[in-house]
Amino acid sequence: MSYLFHTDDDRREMLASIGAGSVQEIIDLQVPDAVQLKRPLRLPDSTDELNLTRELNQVAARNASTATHVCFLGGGAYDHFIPAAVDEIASRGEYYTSYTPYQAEVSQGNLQVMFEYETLVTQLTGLGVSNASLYDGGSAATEAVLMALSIQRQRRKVITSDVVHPQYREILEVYLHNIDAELVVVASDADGSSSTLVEAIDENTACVLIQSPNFVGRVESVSQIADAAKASGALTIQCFDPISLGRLKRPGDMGVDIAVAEGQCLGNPLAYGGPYLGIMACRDELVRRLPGRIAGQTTDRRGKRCWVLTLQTREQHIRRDKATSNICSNQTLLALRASVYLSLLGPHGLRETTDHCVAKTAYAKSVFANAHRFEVVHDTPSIKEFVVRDLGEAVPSLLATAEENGMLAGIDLTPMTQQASSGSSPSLLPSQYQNCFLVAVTEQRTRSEIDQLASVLQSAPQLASVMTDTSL
Amino acid sequence: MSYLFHTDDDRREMLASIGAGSVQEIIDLQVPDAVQLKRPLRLPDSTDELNLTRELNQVAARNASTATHVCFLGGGAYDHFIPAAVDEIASRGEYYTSYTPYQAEVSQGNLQVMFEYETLVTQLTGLGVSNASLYDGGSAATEAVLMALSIQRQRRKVITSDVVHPQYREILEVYLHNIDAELVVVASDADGSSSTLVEAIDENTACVLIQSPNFVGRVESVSQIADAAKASGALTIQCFDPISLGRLKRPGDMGVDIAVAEGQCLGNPLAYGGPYLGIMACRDELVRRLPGRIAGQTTDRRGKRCWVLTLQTREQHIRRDKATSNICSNQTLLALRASVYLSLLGPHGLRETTDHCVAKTAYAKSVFANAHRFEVVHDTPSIKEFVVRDLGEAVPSLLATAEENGMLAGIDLTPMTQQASSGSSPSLLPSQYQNCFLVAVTEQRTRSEIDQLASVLQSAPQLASVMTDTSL
Amino acid sequence: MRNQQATQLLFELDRPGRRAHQLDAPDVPMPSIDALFDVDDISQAPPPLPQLAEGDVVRHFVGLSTLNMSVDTHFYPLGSCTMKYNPKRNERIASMPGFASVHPMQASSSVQGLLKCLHELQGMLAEISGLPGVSLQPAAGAHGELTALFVAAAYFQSRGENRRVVLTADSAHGTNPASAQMAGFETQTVKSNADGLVDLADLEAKLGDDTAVFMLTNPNTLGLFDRQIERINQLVHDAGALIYLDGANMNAILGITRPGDFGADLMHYNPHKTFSGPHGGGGPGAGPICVRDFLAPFLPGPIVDLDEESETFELLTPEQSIGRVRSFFGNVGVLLRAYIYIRTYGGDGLRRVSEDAVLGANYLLSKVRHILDVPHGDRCMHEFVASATRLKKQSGVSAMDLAKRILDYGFHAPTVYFPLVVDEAVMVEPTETESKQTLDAFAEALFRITDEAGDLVHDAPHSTRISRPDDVTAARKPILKWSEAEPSSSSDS
Amino acid sequence: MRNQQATQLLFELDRPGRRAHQLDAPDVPMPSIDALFDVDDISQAPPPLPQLAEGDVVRHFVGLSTLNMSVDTHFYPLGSCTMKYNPKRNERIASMPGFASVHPMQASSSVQGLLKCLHELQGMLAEISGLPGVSLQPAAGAHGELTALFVAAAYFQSRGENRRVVLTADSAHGTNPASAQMAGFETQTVKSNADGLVDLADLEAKLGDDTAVFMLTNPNTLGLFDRQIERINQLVHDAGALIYLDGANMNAILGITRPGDFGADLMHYNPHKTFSGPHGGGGPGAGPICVRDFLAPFLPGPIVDLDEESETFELLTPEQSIGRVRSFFGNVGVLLRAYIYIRTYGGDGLRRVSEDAVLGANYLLSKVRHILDVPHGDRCMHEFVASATRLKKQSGVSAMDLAKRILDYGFHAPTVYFPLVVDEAVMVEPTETESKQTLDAFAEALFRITDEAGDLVHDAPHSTRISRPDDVTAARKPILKWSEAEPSSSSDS
Ligand SMILES: Cc1ncc(COP(=O)(O)O)c(C=O)c1O
Ligand SMILES: Cc1ncc(COP(=O)(O)O)c(C=O)c1O
Repeated sequence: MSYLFHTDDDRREMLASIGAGSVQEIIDLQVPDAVQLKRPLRLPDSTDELNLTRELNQVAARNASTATHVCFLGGGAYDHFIPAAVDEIASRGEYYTSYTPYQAEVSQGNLQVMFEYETLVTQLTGLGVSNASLYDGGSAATEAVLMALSIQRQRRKVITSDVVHPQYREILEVYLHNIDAELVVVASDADGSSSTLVEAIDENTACVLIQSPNFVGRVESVSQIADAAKASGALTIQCFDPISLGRLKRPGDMGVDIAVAEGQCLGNPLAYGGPYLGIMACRDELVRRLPGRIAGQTTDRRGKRCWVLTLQTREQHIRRDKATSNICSNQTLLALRASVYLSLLGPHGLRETTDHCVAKTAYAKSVFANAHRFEVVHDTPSIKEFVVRDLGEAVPSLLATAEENGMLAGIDLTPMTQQASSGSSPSLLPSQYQNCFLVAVTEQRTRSEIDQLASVLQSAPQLASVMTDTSL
Repeated sequence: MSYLFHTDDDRREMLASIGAGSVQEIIDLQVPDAVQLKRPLRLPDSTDELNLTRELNQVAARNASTATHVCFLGGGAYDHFIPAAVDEIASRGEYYTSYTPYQAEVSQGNLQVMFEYETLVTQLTGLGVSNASLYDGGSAATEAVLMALSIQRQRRKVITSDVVHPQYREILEVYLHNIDAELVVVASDADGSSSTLVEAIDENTACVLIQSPNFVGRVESVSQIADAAKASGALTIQCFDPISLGRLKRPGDMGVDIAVAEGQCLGNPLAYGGPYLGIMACRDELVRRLPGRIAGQTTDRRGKRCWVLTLQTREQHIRRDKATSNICSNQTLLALRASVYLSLLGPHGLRETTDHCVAKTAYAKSVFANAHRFEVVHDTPSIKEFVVRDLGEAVPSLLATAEENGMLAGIDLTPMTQQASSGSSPSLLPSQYQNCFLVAVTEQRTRSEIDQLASVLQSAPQLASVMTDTSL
Repeated sequence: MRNQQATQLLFELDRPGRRAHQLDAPDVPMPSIDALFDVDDISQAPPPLPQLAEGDVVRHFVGLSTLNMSVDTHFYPLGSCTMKYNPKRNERIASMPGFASVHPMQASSSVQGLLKCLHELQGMLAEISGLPGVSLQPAAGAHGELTALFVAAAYFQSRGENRRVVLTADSAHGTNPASAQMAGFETQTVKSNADGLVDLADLEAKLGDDTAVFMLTNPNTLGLFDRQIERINQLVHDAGALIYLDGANMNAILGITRPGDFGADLMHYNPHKTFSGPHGGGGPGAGPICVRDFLAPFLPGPIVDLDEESETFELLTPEQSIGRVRSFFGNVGVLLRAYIYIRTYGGDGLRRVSEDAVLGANYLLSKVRHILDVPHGDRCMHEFVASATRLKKQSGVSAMDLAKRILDYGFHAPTVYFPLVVDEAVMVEPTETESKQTLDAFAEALFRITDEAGDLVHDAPHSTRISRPDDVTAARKPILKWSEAEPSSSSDS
Repeated sequence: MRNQQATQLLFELDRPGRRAHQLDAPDVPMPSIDALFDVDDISQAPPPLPQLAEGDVVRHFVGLSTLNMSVDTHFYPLGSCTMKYNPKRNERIASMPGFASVHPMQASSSVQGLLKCLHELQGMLAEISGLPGVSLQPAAGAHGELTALFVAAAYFQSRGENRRVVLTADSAHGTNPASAQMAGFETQTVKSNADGLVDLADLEAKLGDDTAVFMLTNPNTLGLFDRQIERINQLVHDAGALIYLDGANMNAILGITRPGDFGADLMHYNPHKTFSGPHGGGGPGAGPICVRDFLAPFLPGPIVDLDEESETFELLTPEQSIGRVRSFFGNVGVLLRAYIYIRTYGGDGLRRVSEDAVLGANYLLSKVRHILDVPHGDRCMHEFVASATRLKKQSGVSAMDLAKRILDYGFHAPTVYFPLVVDEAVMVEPTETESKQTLDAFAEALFRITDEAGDLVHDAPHSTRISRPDDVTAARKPILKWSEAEPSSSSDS
């Protein structure tokens, strides 16, 4: 049956060796009768491979996807191209059906990949050390804050900005809620500067958590913030976009102490939000407080170079309640994919990818800027994401129209400006983003797709009547 | 560029080692200037992976396929289910990027697979020996005839029937055209018996080539034909359908000397006709005349069991113009897929698959039999294929209607009844199959698909007006 | 025959000027980067990633893969990890673009197929656990523990109860105390008794007004189902605390007994273990949690809800939700595999899975107890823990030595030195997807090893590319990334 | 660490009652098989295939795969086989359902996308060869040879010429004479001269009224482009015969020179070599042929034709077609990969491919000629043939020994003992997708081997699972299938 091995003969022989009459007998010895389930589980009947494949193929076909729709959605997950070699390598059973390399001798493949991944992340970030992965970008940001709090035991304030990814801030609130720490969400400056944020940093500030490019696609003045933080003894944590680093300065080169990122963009499928890849790197000196597994280099008994899990005294299986984090299973397979992806791109491929994003985003902005109905909210340059205001004040119907026309046009920001987060900040996003949507343009988008997007959106039903150019 | 490795530095260093100024200089030494191409090749510009994947994805989407249409097409290629494990195993680079196992020590994987494949084919056919694959079912049938002719040097006649796959007979004609042999195509008996065929066998007959189930889906009286052939010293060659052998008698158990088959049905994709898998097995005594590679068991210098290519003196690389065939590259990867497929099915899975085909085909026949417009031409039982006559005499429009409704309904037989083959027979199929189409029903089809097929076809435009049941 | 060159470090294969992935010129104008961005924000050179050809990359990573043992290649009886066969249909189906290429910010209306699966999965997990509230959000087992503890904290806060202590078992996985600490609780450890079960006296002593949660693993990490479960249940609930079930060992009890029926109030699943989502070399996993109805209002969002009227699936966040514990919905790819797995087996099939897992473990135990001491009896659920203590005394062969030597026989090692309550622990979990022949061969290998010369075993493994790496130096003088300065590999032979 | 158990023969893993692939009950009534079919036609038991679990099957075949060397894992300089990198995008694209799941009997109107690609490919192959008539039908190079010879025969028959002889070179691949024989011709061999090129005198002597075709490999199997090509061209055509070009070595001359321009009338390609369609462990390949315009009417059908007016692609069979040489269209999966490959490189890129192939071969030659004799000079095209004759005399190390020993260094062996015109031939084709570092390491290994002790080399390989199988017994007492009687494997250690 399905994947079981034992034939009736096997079962008989095995029970004989055990000296039991039945498996039930073994169970009865341990599981009190009163708590045994006396009925079959109420689940759908078993289904064979043919029927299940057929059925789920039909179910899958009911979802819009990048295979059926042109995707301009971003907000932390992006429709970047995944080279075929990434899929082929990651689908090798030796990778995806193995587990944490507890036995280094028969896990040198995974361990070397982890070590290479860590090195690639340090090359990418300009920081000294990386772990082997965390769950995703959002939880990585939170782990970075917890790490900063544990380094800065005397400081209890965490400062962040209202244009850091709203979901990341939601996570942070949950994690900080039960521990002794204060979360301060600073309103972003309209001009894109960071003066309000910088002013909020004080003696009690453990860390400043920023995102650059931030949630609304603007590049933050990271160096300035990091300098200010350092001046008052706080740590700087930056959420970065790996793809932006073909052009933008690396976190480590701007004074950032801990850099975190969502690594989905590095060769990992969108998969409705997961599994994704939490990237985390930090300055060398902070390594003993880094959460998560780390592979390191050593030599074997014959002096041969090899790799092992190391600095395990940080981890839960050794330190239990004194560990830097509770993480056990992580996202190794996605770190592998990211490593293959970065190896294929190299410095020049990464730069080309950034440049394509920049060029196509700039083009898309110009198209929106020229459309009567729309306003590009910020005039600062973008890597791949920007906010558009619908002067027609009908973002939902506009997105619905786009979807009918085979496009996923953007993320409606209005709900986030209204939704009260459970924590300190009154809403997840500043109210200026009402009637706005967030558009992401990756290297996969084409000119004609962008043109079509604008023209389809232009024609969608609207609530407010849009002023003409001349009336401005 | 694309898959090239050498950097400009590499090229310089390499040329220095060679002692040449340029690659052109090396070429000029050998290729006369007059025959050098002095212009660039007129080919489309190079295209990057992203653009090519995108473009060809769109091109692929312009084809109807089993992913978009319900497939009732057969005629030698069938829409059987392919378990996921087949794809996963066959996509391992160690299999698909290796070549013929010339170095046995580093090819034991492929060699053992070949040996296992050969064993599986003998288990399937009931014959003593199998080769490692031929190009496809059609060329395998022809190779079998050539083999029989070379065994029976004094006999020059090849007898076959007009319900053997028309394309197989076309191939045969081409191959026999230039050599000293006579092809006799016997008209099939209307009652499905084989008396005419049996009568045609004479002292000069080298072999009889039959197909069972034949092209029109009928099971032939193989034993009877084989007995008659044997009685007059001729060899019997049967084209069989591997999937039918969950129920039908094996060729070897019916006195067949050489069995050939199209192995596409065993876990290989339809792929518009190729690459497919030519299966060939024969009685032990005939092995020295078998075409194609053969893996055999032996021991290595330490006495360990292992596998090698053997009986190579049959082959072109040793015997050149005395070889049993010219085949070199064969269809190993498809033989691997067939081996995985048969291993997954086992005897019971194969029988279940046959039974599902039989049941669904019987159901489909009953549905067609009940539709006014149609007639099921033969009342003999089918494994998975049968012929339907359109009393409306409008097969092409009927198939077109079906296609518009997402179904590939069947193969129009009318053209084959008209098309003159280049050889001896007047047409590729008997004229009784005019206004008929061939329907295949695999285990993948569902009752509702079959019902829908019949109802869509029933409603298609027709030429002749169809009599009602009562008027019959 | 190994290709040593291709598996040098990526950075050693680097050759400036080599390219793999390249993009043609864009079909829009290329703006000047320098003009567009603030000069302070941009860097002159891209990051110093290695420069490789596509053939380099493929040969490198394919080559490295063959240095791993894995379920697809080896028996992998790693206790507590449930290394069962990973069905290929799961991979194929979860990779369909309609599942794998869906953006997390799409409108619910555009992902009804996917939400249907996830909604059904919620129901299945509730049925299997006997606990009706389900959140699919957590990214792994440990994350599930943490999330459930956040839920427990919110629950007690909503009742104005100040319960600050979480009790964990001494045989518990390290994630239990670590999660409790991260969730802001104090932790205390409850001892195991001589039978390897919860020491009831110790539990009773430690339970109090301030106890929020008792984290129980049942079957526990010794592979034993705690017969005292009803009493534990009573004690904990009488103290006003909740029982958390670490569901890592659910493979033993599917359809046999349900956490909700034996007293658990909250639990997590490890679908990458129980439901065959592969382990990915360390992850991804998932850690969906199930809770009693009164805890459900505190679950993180989003949760999939079926609007019966419109027959559409919507995402909801419960009223009193703690919030969210990660970005987006959850590890959907892993959850889908769990869904496919459950659909494949159905209810009866899942019970059969557990029965065969129990059968396999007891069969192997019946062989191994003639070779090694098995301190906690001759019956177990899905796994058992042997001890190499006697062997170590007699012949100096430790649990570690055993683990290393078994690799030479072509088996992955069991988990060793866990749980901490067994000295020289050797924790064996065969799973239901291994044949009797394999179990026999494994027992035979263990037996042979106990007969082998000490040196042979101490120096093992002998058949692997490397043997006994120096962990101490690795930790004392950590080398955590490649750098040009590091001495390059001494080449293999 | 190798798992020996899983790679026993499938038949040894057989356990009656085990199941992998299973079908649920059909959704239509199940007729009685006995009632439906004639009792003489059906068998009581299904074929005695092995009974296995899915986990058995996967572990078995995954395990076996790791016993192969392959391009994805190793440098594979197998001369005459062009073992270049197999692009992963080719695999991905060719597997799209719109290509891989198309039935061969579908109406042309329903496969316009596919036919467009195949039509373009016909044009590309014509342009690269300089020969306008193209048939994509043949299944491999040898099949292409045979098909082209059928075409030549039909052409001469149409002219009433009775030409019954095909000339092949002594350095030619075995498929050339074998194909000629199968096509009904008599074969005669033309000698090579001291330079490894066609012996013009011998060619001239053998050309006559009855010569139909001279089969030429150019560059030839020694890796040399025949400088005398213009003269050959003249001689053969003056005799009224045709020149067939064995295109196995096209990787040397893409965009550099075209067969049609240097005199060939017919040729085949090996897309699995030149255009990176992978080799599949022995196949599938494809063997499209190109011919001059006057031969095109005889090509087998179907051929893809573009109806300019309706802009639709149709399948045509030429008026005087020989017929067909296989079922259906051809090895479409392989052809598509060739198409993708050509699209990836474009025209300039293909020329670059050949230049780098020539560069790599000459570079390796410049190193190897200090180690082994290379009888035919210090320049070559895409491959070269060294000889171990001197080495064998000096130290008893034969070409075979070299080939076996190089495996221990992690390289696949070159082709040995082919072409027949070189004694102790070692035929090396590095291809353009190998790095200078790899070529250096290979030369270094060869050099080391020539310095090694004779025994070490004679007994090589030492690092493989088996070494030096007994071919003689294999052929004398053939065991061509497993049977219960055969002694089972002596287990590996
Ligand atoms: C008993 C037990 N609890 C919890 C966990 C943690 O689960 P995860 O690794 O999915 O975070 C594990 C995993 O190894 C475990 O074995
Ligand atoms: C020179 C030469 N000609 C012809 C062939 C035959 O090609 P195929 O194996 O594709 O039939 C080969 C293949 O090895 C070859 O090397």
